[in-house]
Amino acid sequence: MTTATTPPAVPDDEARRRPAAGTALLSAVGGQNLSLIGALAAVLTVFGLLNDHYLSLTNMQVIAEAATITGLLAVVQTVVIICGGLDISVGSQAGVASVVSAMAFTSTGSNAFAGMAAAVAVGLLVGVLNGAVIVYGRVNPTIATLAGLAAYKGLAQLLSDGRAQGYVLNDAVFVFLGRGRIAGLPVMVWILVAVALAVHVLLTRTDIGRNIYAVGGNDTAARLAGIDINKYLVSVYALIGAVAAVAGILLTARTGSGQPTSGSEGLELKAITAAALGGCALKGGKGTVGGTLLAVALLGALENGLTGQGINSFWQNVAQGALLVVAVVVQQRRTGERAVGLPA
Amino acid sequence: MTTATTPPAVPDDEARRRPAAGTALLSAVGGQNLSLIGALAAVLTVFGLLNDHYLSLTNMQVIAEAATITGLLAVVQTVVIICGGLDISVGSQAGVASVVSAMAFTSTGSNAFAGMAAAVAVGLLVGVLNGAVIVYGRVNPTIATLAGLAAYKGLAQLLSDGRAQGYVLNDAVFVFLGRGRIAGLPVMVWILVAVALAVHVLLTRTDIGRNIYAVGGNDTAARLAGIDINKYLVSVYALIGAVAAVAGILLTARTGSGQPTSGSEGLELKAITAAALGGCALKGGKGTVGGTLLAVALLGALENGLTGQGINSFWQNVAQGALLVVAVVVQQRRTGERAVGLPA
Amino acid sequence: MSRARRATPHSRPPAGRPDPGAGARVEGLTKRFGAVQALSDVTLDLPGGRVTALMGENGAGKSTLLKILTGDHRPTGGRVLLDGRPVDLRSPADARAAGIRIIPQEPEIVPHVPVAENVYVGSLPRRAGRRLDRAELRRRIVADLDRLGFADVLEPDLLGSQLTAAQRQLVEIMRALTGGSAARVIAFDEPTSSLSEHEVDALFALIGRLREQGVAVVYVSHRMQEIFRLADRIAVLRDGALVGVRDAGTTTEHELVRLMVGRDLSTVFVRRPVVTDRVVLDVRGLTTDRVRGIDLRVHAGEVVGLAGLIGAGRSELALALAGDLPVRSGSVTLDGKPLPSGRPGAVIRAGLGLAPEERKAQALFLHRTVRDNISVAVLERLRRFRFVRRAAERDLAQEYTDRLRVRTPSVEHEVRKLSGGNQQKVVLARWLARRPKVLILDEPTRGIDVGAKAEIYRIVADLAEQGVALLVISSELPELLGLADRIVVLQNGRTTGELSRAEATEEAVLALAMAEDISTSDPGASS
Amino acid sequence: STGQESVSGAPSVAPVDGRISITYLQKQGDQEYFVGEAAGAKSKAAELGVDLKVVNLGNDANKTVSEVQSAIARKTNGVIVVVPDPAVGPQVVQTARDARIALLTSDDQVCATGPDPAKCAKSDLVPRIGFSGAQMGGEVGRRAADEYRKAGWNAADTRIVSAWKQDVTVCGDRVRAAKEAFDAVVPGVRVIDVATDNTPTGAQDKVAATVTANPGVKHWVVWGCNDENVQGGVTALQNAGVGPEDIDGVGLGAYLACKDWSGGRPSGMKAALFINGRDVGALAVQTMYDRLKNNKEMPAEAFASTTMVDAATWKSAGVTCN
Ligand SMILES: Nc1ncnc2c1ncn2[C@@H]1O[C@H](COP(=O)(O)OP(=O)(O)OP(=O)(O)O)[C@@H](O)[C@H]1O
Ligand SMILES: Nc1ncnc2c1ncn2[C@@H]1O[C@H](COP(=O)(O)OP(=O)(O)OP(=O)(O)O)[C@@H](O)[C@H]1O
Ligand SMILES: [Mg+2]
Ligand SMILES: [Mg+2]
Repeated sequence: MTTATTPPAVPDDEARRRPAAGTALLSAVGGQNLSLIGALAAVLTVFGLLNDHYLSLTNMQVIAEAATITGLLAVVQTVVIICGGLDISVGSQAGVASVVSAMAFTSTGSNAFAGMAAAVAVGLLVGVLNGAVIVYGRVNPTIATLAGLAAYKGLAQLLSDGRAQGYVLNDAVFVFLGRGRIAGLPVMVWILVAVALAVHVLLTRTDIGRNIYAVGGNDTAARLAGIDINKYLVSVYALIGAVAAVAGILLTARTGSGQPTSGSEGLELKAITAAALGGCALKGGKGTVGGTLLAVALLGALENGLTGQGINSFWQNVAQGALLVVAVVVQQRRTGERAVGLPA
Repeated sequence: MTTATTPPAVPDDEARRRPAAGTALLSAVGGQNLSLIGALAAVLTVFGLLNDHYLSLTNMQVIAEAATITGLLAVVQTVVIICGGLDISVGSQAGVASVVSAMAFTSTGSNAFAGMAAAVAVGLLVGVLNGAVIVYGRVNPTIATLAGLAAYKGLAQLLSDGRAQGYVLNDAVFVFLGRGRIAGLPVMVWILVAVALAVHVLLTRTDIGRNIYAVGGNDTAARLAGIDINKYLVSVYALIGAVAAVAGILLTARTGSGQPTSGSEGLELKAITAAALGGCALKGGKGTVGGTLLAVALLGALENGLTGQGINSFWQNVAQGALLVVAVVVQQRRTGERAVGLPA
Repeated sequence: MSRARRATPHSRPPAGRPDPGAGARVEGLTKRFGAVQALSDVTLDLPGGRVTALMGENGAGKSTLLKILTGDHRPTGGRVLLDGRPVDLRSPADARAAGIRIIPQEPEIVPHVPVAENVYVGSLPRRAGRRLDRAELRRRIVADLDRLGFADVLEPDLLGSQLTAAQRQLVEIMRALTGGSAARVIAFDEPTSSLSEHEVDALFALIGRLREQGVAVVYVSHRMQEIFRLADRIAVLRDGALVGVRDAGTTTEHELVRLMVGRDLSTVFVRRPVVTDRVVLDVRGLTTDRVRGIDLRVHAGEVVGLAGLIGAGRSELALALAGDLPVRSGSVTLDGKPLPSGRPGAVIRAGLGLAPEERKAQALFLHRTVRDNISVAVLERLRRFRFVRRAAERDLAQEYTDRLRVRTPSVEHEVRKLSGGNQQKVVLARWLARRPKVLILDEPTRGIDVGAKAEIYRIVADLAEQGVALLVISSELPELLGLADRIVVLQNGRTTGELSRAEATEEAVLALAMAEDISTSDPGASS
Repeated sequence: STGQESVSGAPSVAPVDGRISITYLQKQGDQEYFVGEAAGAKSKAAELGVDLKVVNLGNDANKTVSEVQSAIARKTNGVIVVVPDPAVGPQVVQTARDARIALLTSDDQVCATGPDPAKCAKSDLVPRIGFSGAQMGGEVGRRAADEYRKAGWNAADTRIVSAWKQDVTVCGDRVRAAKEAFDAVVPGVRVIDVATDNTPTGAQDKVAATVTANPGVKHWVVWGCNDENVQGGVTALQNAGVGPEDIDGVGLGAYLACKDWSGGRPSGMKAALFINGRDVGALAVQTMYDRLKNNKEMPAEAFASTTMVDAATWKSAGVTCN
């Protein structure tokens, strides 16, 4: 999962011999990411020692699969955070999509593609609505999507009457999404890889991505440099809507039915946590898909390990909070930046 | 960001001629607050017409009492947001305090004051810890308190083994807190009034308060002016810890026992919503206690009214989300600021 | 320390000189930022009762020295002495307590509080119980505004976010000169870069008084005239090292430039007029919230200067042309085609570029690289199927950083790590690289060193020769006089006159800029 | 007021003439079971001509108190409550008594004098309609044991996954009862407690982690706090390559289990306890109505029926699967 976007670390002397390439590479991995890699290695080692099967291929797949839905949302959360916004409604959006996909599937006489198309269409619509409220209603992104968190949850519940909808595991397509494998890797994980790669390329290789960083870095400057901020913001929220819909479809495929809230509630915090831990500055203009994915992997590996050890959920909460702090403190110590004012 | 470079249009010569008096009055009520007052009036009128009992004194008291715990947390959230920070762990802190108050009460042989003192002490400790992690660990406030959200919840669960603790309704002091009245108003509401007033005076009438605005508005300026930012931040988080502890104690008094998560989970979002709706800029440096309290009242009145009409929770979610957006859009239309970049 | 006196426009009464050794001294000061050596082994006396000017190219280390002096940066090596005793400056609070103040290069303003609180931030007047003393605050700000001569340009109730660049600068100046314990050392880091003559005069009078009170004044500027008007001694930094201290009375501009740049450099600039009669930019009756009825034509190859005092509306006019401010009435055409309003992107694509005045707030992406900052407005030309051609991008950035001599380890360096002047060059590079038909430069040489200034003038001349229509806003009159074919003067949002190159003198421009009762004499003229 | 001077002893609620208004306060009102309960209550209320307001309390003990007060302020005649936590019970009882309104609980027990219904004197328990958590858990455990014996597994090769949200008190009661019932029939099978968030995906992820951490196990028994936990667990096992014949999942609720069975394929979900929320809601409203209209004493406890259903019987038992 992480290897797709993060080039492996290069041995020291190699890097030193080719300084230009070395620096570029280091900045590609990112000082930020190095400590995440360290933390991930530590987690893998500790649990690997505690349990023989932790490092097995199967368990790695389990971790990856469990992290997929959060991962998808974290990737798009990264984009919107870079852009200077935030989307607290991603979980609710996924819930809407899950319900819509199952209901459209059922009402079209078990047509999986109709179900998915309906979910993505609704996702895009919801995303554009979010963007429009922010851009044209001039509502701060945090508040707008806080409102969305409630409103879209309500929408999902109203559509479904609060019940799980339909049953999709008779359908080959949904079964393939939920349980299939390609080249030994779960289909879900492939989807995450594809989305992450696409977003990574978008952010780093295209002018669109550059402009997204610019908008988040200094919106006045971006506007004066000729970037149509409004267009960008609406598009980014539409992208979130679409990817959240994909997450919702996967939720349906995994659980077998459309779930209005179960399985999607709370995903916003997980996604934001991953993005922030992965190095996104919540003030905008900074962040990478690679860092976010590393953070997703770290949190996933930790949760899996703790569960495998039979640690109860109370200790898991404490451990997760503590790890989050430690990872960031280490990160900050490493970058050694001057401590002025509030840490970003 | 946009306001920093673009002065708002001065409407007419009138405003320019009497800048002091006019501006002062408007800024006392606050352009922000006017639309909240409007929204509140609208909500009260609509539900008052729909239901005879809605505007009764009893129901107003019910609304006030129901909003007290959120209100307390929203007031201190306002302070930390003005200061440029954020505290997502307030709910978990209240949970810890609730459990601690009940357990200390029980283990000291039903000494209510011991229970409360223990809770406040733990609250202060937790607050200082938050502040220290942010200031000395250089962890971004959002991440630090996200970590706290998990960790303190885990702590409350560990302390209580995940169950409600103790029983305090045999004790006169706790019963007084939970059910007593002074001059016809619930004691809880008096506590909120006292805390809000104290914080309001602190923010507007003391140099400490003004320095808090400076730290949040521009931390470099504050630092260069010799303000000890670190001291301020740690103190603000300690204040949050203490007030969250009071909220936790009230939670215990109201529910009759120490609740690790029930009643406190999710309060962080409510508190932040209220602060943001009340006019706090999440970038710091801006906000008032009055605005936040108005927002708390608005949200409380709305929730009570919707429930009274028998609107189910699904529709309530939609309605709350929609109202939040509408209130802010109206607010923004009113201030008529030039729409450049992201709305703050 | 030199005892030689020199003739100055300001006569100095022979005030009682403070003891020798009074003032500040830095010894062996060294500062590294990663691989960048910002200061190396600088030893310099900053005696009380003297103005020590600090000069050097952009990135020479001037701001860094001042930041160490005020506890903002900790030195990698060396120490600071005050009145002969070493002081440990761990934070700006320490430095303030020791009586060291700075007016930083980039004003730091608290946006949502009024001017009064902005000025006294950190030392607000208070009564018992830490209650804010509002009456005293009011009294103090009024008195200080009066005392410092800023009363007519700075309204105490304005919020920080409403201030113009110049007003922000004034707030910073007031911060350093008021409140707290008596100042022993005051450092000005390019305080006049966004001020006009009027405020500059007030400021210099102030500095004169500080000197008489025995304060050690450190003054950083790239403006030779100011240096000679103000300084007693001139210290020159090059590449982080002190290359010489000269007595202001005996040195020459020529010598200073050679010290700074390491070679001879002609700072005299003569431009060859290449004006055509093809109107490129045609503005008629343009009215916004603060400018009214502006008529303006700029021809291909013409450089039109915009002059005026603080708040005259020059920047507002520029932003309105760039599509960033709502236009109430009037029309603007570019090459005969109407210019869209309200959308800077469309305006840029139509061929008009604006390098805005406030680099930090309006132009720079501080956490992005030099390359990103330059290419942001040119990406449309640098992409193939929306993929950025990175080699072409790097070449472009390299070309312009070379031409403008941006002092940066590489184009991949983060812009926030550059010195102020170098950041300004990056902003200019962006718009030069864009090659628009009409280029508006708002205070283009703010904080730029002598050598680079000459280069910028040459580029402006080149652009004019290529037929670009240029509109230059500058508060530095000599610059405008040297550059512009024609000068349009604004006052209070209206044009008060136009001077051809031949007519334009400092006196003539100032007369139009300060012309009284223009607005009161015909009140009904505005829309 | 000190808050002390409340009426004690038995509440004196006068019968109501005129239109009756009842407020139904439910914990976790967005969960499928409680949605059904609300629907049952509403249709019964419509039938009886009663005003009914249903309020979702989430998991919020504090909101419970607020909503009781709020209902009183709206002059409701009776409150039916499913408390998020039994510890808030005494406060609810006290508030209702002060206002002299009738109080009935559904699903979870409430004690008038202390936080723990288990330690409560019989006379202090508030009348209740519902299911007994212990009884439900017991049925689940017994059915799981039956399946275990039928399959002929042995303790060494078998593990039990017990999945629930560990800070929900009633969940703990259910799984504990299931374990006791199971042990009573087949002792000695090891139980692995899995902490979940009571959602299918949460359970699936956690159980998947548990399975890989315990690779030698051949057969798995799965139970949990609700259908979500069991269905998620069974799915995780099947995804990990455990065949349906090696899984003994017994659900609680049957609303997700039925979806597995509707596919017609063999499933690790062997059975599920069908608890019909609609019946509970309707019965609760009826009981309250009788009390308010006819002054009929409320029974101390009334249980709606539960049925153990499986792939063969669920349709005939009346489980509706949407
Ligand atoms: N925070 C920083 N991180 C890295 N490098 C820095 C930092 N601040 C300054 N530098 C580097 O230190 C050198 C000296 O910068 P300084 O700001 O002192 O220059 P200056 O003489 O004030 O220039 P200017 O006239 O442009 O203001 C420059 O090369 C600059 O890039
Ligand atoms: N009453 C006022 N309130 C706020 N701003 C004012 C007021 N009066 C004047 N101004 C400022 O004057 C500005 C118009 O001057 P502008 O900045 O365009 O002038 P300028 O000639 O470029 O001067 P400067 O040297 O200050 O940049 C407005 O943008 C505004 O910020
Ligand atoms: Mg400098
Ligand atoms: Mg200007």
